[in-house]
Amino acid sequence: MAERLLEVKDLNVKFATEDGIVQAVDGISFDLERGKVLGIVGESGSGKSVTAMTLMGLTRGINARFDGEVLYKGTDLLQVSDRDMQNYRGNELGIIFQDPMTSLNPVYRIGEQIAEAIQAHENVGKRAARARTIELLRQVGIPNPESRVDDFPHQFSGGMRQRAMIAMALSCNPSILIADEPTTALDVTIQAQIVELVSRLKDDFDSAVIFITHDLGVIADIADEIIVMYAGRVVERGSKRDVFYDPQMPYTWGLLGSIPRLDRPRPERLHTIEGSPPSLINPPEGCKFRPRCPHAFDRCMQEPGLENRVETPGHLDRCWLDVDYKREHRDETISGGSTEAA
Amino acid sequence: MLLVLLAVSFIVYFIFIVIPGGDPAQRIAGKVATQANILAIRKKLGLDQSFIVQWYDLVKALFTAKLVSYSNQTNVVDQIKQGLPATFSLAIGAGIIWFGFGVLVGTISAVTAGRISDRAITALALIGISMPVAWLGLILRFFLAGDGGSGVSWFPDGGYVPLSANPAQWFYHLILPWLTLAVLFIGFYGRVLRSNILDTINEDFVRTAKAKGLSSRRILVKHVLRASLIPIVTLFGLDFASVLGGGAIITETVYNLHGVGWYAAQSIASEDLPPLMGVTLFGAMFIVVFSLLVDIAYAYLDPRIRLS
Amino acid sequence: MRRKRGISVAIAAVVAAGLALVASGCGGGGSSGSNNSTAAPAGKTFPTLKVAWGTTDYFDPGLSYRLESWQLFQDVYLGLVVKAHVSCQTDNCTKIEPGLATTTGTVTDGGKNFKFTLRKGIKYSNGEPVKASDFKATIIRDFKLNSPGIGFFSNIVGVDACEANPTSCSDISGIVTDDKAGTVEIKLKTPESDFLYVLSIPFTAVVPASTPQKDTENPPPAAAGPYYITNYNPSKSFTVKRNPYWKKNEIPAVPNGNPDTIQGTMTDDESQSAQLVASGQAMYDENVLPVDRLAFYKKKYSDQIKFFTTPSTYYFFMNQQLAPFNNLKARQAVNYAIDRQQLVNLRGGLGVPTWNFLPPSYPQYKKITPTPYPYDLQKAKQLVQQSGTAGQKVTIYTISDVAVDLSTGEYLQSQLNKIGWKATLKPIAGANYFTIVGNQSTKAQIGFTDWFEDYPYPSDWFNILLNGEHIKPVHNNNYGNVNIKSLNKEIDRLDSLPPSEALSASTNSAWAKVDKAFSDNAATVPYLNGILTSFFSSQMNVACDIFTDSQDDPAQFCLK
Amino acid sequence: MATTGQEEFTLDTAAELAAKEGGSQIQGKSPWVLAGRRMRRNYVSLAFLGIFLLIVISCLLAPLYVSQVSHIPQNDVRTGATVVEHGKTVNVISQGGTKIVNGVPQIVFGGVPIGAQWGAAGGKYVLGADELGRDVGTRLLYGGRNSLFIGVTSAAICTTLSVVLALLAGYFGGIVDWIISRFFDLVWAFPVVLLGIALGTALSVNGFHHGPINVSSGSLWIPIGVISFVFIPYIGRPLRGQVLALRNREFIEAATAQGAGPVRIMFSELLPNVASSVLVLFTLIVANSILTEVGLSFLGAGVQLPNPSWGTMIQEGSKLLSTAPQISLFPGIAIALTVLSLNVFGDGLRDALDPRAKIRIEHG
Repeated sequence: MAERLLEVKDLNVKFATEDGIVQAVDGISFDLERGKVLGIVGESGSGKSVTAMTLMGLTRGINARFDGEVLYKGTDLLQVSDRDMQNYRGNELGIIFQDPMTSLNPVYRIGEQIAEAIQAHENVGKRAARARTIELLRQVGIPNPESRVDDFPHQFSGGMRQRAMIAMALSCNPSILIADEPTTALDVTIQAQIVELVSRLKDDFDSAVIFITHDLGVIADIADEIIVMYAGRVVERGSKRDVFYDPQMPYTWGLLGSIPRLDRPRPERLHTIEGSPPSLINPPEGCKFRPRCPHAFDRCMQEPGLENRVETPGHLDRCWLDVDYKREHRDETISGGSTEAA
Repeated sequence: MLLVLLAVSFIVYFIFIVIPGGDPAQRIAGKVATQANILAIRKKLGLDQSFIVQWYDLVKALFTAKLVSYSNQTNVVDQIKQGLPATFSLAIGAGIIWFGFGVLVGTISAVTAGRISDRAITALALIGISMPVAWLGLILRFFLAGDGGSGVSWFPDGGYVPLSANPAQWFYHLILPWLTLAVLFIGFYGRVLRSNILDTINEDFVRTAKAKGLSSRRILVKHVLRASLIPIVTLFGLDFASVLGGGAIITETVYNLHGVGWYAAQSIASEDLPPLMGVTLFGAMFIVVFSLLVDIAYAYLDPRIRLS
Repeated sequence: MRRKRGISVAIAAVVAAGLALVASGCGGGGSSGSNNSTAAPAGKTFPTLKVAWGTTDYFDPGLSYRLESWQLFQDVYLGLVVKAHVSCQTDNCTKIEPGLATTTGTVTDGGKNFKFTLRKGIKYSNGEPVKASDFKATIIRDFKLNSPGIGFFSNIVGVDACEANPTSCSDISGIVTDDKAGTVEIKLKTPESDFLYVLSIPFTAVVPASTPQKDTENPPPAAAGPYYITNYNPSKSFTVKRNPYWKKNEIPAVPNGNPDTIQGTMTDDESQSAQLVASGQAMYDENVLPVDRLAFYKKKYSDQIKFFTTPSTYYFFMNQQLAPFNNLKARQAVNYAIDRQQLVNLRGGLGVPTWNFLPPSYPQYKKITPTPYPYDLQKAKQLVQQSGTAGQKVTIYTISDVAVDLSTGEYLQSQLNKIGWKATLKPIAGANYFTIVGNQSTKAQIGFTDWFEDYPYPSDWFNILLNGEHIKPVHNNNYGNVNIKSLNKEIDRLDSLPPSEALSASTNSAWAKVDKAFSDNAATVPYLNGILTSFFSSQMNVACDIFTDSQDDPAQFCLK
Repeated sequence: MATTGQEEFTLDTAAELAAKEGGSQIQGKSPWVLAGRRMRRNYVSLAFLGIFLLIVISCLLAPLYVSQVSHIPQNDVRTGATVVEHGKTVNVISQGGTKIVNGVPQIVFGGVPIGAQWGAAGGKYVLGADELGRDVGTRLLYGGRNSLFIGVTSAAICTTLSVVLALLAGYFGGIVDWIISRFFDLVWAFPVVLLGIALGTALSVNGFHHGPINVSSGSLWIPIGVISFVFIPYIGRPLRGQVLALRNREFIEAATAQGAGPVRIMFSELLPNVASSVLVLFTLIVANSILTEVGLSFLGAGVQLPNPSWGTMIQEGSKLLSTAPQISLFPGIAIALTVLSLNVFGDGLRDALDPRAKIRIEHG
């Protein structure tokens, strides 16, 4: 059995803001093993980025409060001091951010920025760091890395910048790579390359990946397990197969429906989920998705637990609807108005 | 750039030509002059020429260092040159103080944002930028210098001692003027830097730096400060240029430092056009030159501009 | 001469250069503050005298018309005759004594011809000998420079062409010189009682004929006196050194001087100037002490400060050609409305209230009794009512950049408003003030002015300031356009007496009557005679301080 | 519950993240409503607004102060007056002078005004007298009226002119923009104090009389005109940038497509979008203008006597700092307090409305 790298238990993240307490993450739990890819999916505002940042210790601050445990190789990262946390960042956990344009410091050369990460954790000289940087750039597929290493970020294209970001994240061989919507700002063709790159490097570097996205399609190929988040909560969780082929949560259906797919007849229009995500300060009572759910009924006024409701073990969801009812109706959402053509 | 200077000179000329009762010929002619004297002088100085010709003559005289004042016939360029040591001493010293302390104060304030030190600094900075310089200068001079007033005479009561004559006295005489001039700028720069830093901290690249596992100090110095200082450098260029060019009129007047600003105040009081023309152009020249330097520094600090 | 107007905008308060004329001993005034019965100790020479000095206009004797310069010039530039110097210690200070000439001249032709013979062997600081023709060249140079002093020469025969076109002046027929004999002869159009005094002012001090005919300042023209100015940095500093060609005791009236070098730091900032002396960085403060620190300094440095009254009068002019001041009652009302004591207070107490136009130091002075216009606001109000000018608008002119003058203007404004006019204040920068109010087109109604003597004779007052015949369209000194025919005539008569009768008892009392007549006419509002200060550092022997006609004499300062 | 320690500068990161994550409902409200809500919670800012209003109201009530408390009008010279202080009669101005005794002047120093009486003299000279026996308290209030009037009016004129120029430059672009930008550069290239004082002195000699405009030399409109002129680029430049950026946004294109004219687009479409910045900049310029007035008056180029303003009072009092510090001290404190309250309030307003608005200040 593969090594269990990360164990998140009932993680809660709250922020005190001028408008009130924001419950950004509410009781999320998952495990991650070496060599696996965990996909976290949800709209913006669903708490997935906060989860990722919390793992990295980037949400620490005087107005943030955390509950639960984040056990990395048995150590609770929430209890680690700020100073010690520096050693985990970059070294044990690497992260790639959404927008490669702004995530790189515009005034330093690409090479400097990567070498800086290496030197922060390893006692190597400048020359060695630079050599390593060039090697990393080559590994992430930057052509001509010897000369491009001295370029500034604005001289790189978007895709290349993201590759540089990946190189930076992997520079110290982290066990876990967190990719926080790494492809959102990129062209579709580049997206695929980046996803493929992450998947390949995961094997090369023998690490685990948490891949965060709002687009289920992106991780369709690489994810081993998928968590669907809504309003700070996990609303469905299961293997890729479970989520794609037997989605239990109407919200998941919505997400699936918004993927343009070539393997199905083209719907008249892609599905959109009506309304907008709820306030995290005063969330609606009961099921958080209830106000936007076309299938909501009385019972939804009570919040359902995250339970295993189908025959597949490990496939959990938060929906009161009858399993058969769901299987009957979900295609209306997933495939739009053209179900009958299937 | 030359165009700006010419335009500036034209405006100064225009301002002073609209003064009625300030006929320079009459002033030169002195107490017992006759109407004929005045006409003769007017002709000699070319004051009977058309507006544009007079202006041209004035500018030409200035650039060939031949311009003399109306009131006492001293060479304007010489007088400005004589004011340089005092003005430069004031500007450079004060500049170092205000930039250094401004950065220090702004950084401390931003790093401890929300805590007592930040609040104290913010309050002090606000008070600093709320005090009129003339008043602050007078009060400091009164309370800390000159034994006729408060009884405390820690500092000399105004005046300037050349650096070459006595470095210790030079420094001693300049402490109060430096502080007076620097207080407002420290407050202002501190506040601007604080808000820049707080803006920069939210930049994605700072999050990246943090995610790399860099230490807080390194992130602050290498990533946050550098980006935050760029607008400060622009400001500093302009302010410093303005003070170098004689813009610290009030400070120089309050402390009786015979610099370029003091010379300007004197000339303004006697409505003496040529020196004022000279000083204003001199000041404008510094601002124009420093704007250029700022652009260059900007390009150095921000490669996006350098390469585009 | 007017006291200098400081243009230092913020700090300079009373930027008076302290015309330190001693209260004259001649006839009336008694002795001066320093004029003790015992002679001042003869000082010993010492290397350097460091002084804090007020700024001035020029350091060229042909151009400067300010006390700061004249005080130094008394030991630098000498005329054919000089004002009393050394003799001030024991004798009277209004006396004219031989300078470069051997005597005070021979006057013939009923006072129209003055003849002088130069002393032999006198040399300028540049080594050139002093020649008789230099005198004429000096006067011509004054015209070429458009000197403010050329007005004093209008009575000389043959100056008309030069007066008409000063800058192309080439010859004055009324001045005849003979270099061989060393004689200078000056012919006047009419007798002039004060002409010897005119020959003692710096405009007539002889400079080499080779001096450039333009403002010469760094260094200033060569000097015939015991000292010469080696360096002048306008508004900043000057250096004065002994004239290497000066022969000791050559001219009895002019002292050889104690300091070898005088180094001056120039500033208009009174408190800075005073602190330089208090801290020992300078040995003498030429500026007046700052008003609000007077008491403090007086207490702390009581032995080092001297106060002296100056031959000066501060007064308000009233334009007699404009309403409401063309009305006698209106002018009298202003005189009653001014509490002179309060104007003295504004100067920190440095002044003596006066109702006479002529200062008390003059032998011709006679205090007008009973006090003609005691402070009486009710009476002033009544007079305004009676004059029928109540409610009229009055614009007051004053100097904007000297705090005391500005306050004085504000005081006048408030008083005029109280007695029934609508007064507004018009402050003007000191540098231009007298040009502007002296221009008839300005139509200045009423305003501040003051006068310090050029030389100690009443014609310097009444003839220049109040004689209606000298009213001019521009550069007018008679700001009030006072023009009383009978008094004009009397001034002219007294002014053209031969010098021998100038100081007779009858002449003196005639001048006093003129003074009284102007008071009766309420021609002006004289309100105080100025008092100035001399502040010495602790290393100086204050007893050496001699007040000459115009000021302390730095050449006679000595160490303890 | 695990509460981690604080790391140095994550406060705002967290707050922003939180606002982003939870902010979808808030975003639905108008920015003005939002700002109002933020303002209401900023007690410090509101307190200082209160101080500012208190100062303004006090100054407006100056006539009441004269009629009810001091009984000494603002320009009333009372050099020879006396007041009864704790039952003792005291000269308002100490009486000095000189007597010539045996030819030697004996000096009694005088001319020192009484200091602050607080309540002792029954409402008279509460803050002491100046060198002419005028009531410093009364003049402080009347001076405040002038200083505040100059500050607010010149800021208003300056802001209006700058907004119009910025809108013209930003909307028309091209040659119009070039000319206006060069104009900004030109005014910017002058040292402000120098330009202001040069203008002020030139104008205060004989006023300004050209064409229909007739301003007398003592008029408040001279400092107002000068100050509003020199600060034009300080507002104009940043606004022009904003307008330029807005110019290319869809809603302007939409308005143009609907046939809206330039004036309409500038004032109905563009202006509301920069209004929040304008408001913030305005507050800060008022503070700056009040300070500039002090500089001008201090050098004799501002408010003309005997009209008081805080600047002229400081200047007048500077000669008597050692004997009567009250003359300069109180107006200085009044200015500092006024400017401080405006700055704090302006800061709060900026935080609420437009966190990016910044202004360059200059002094000397």
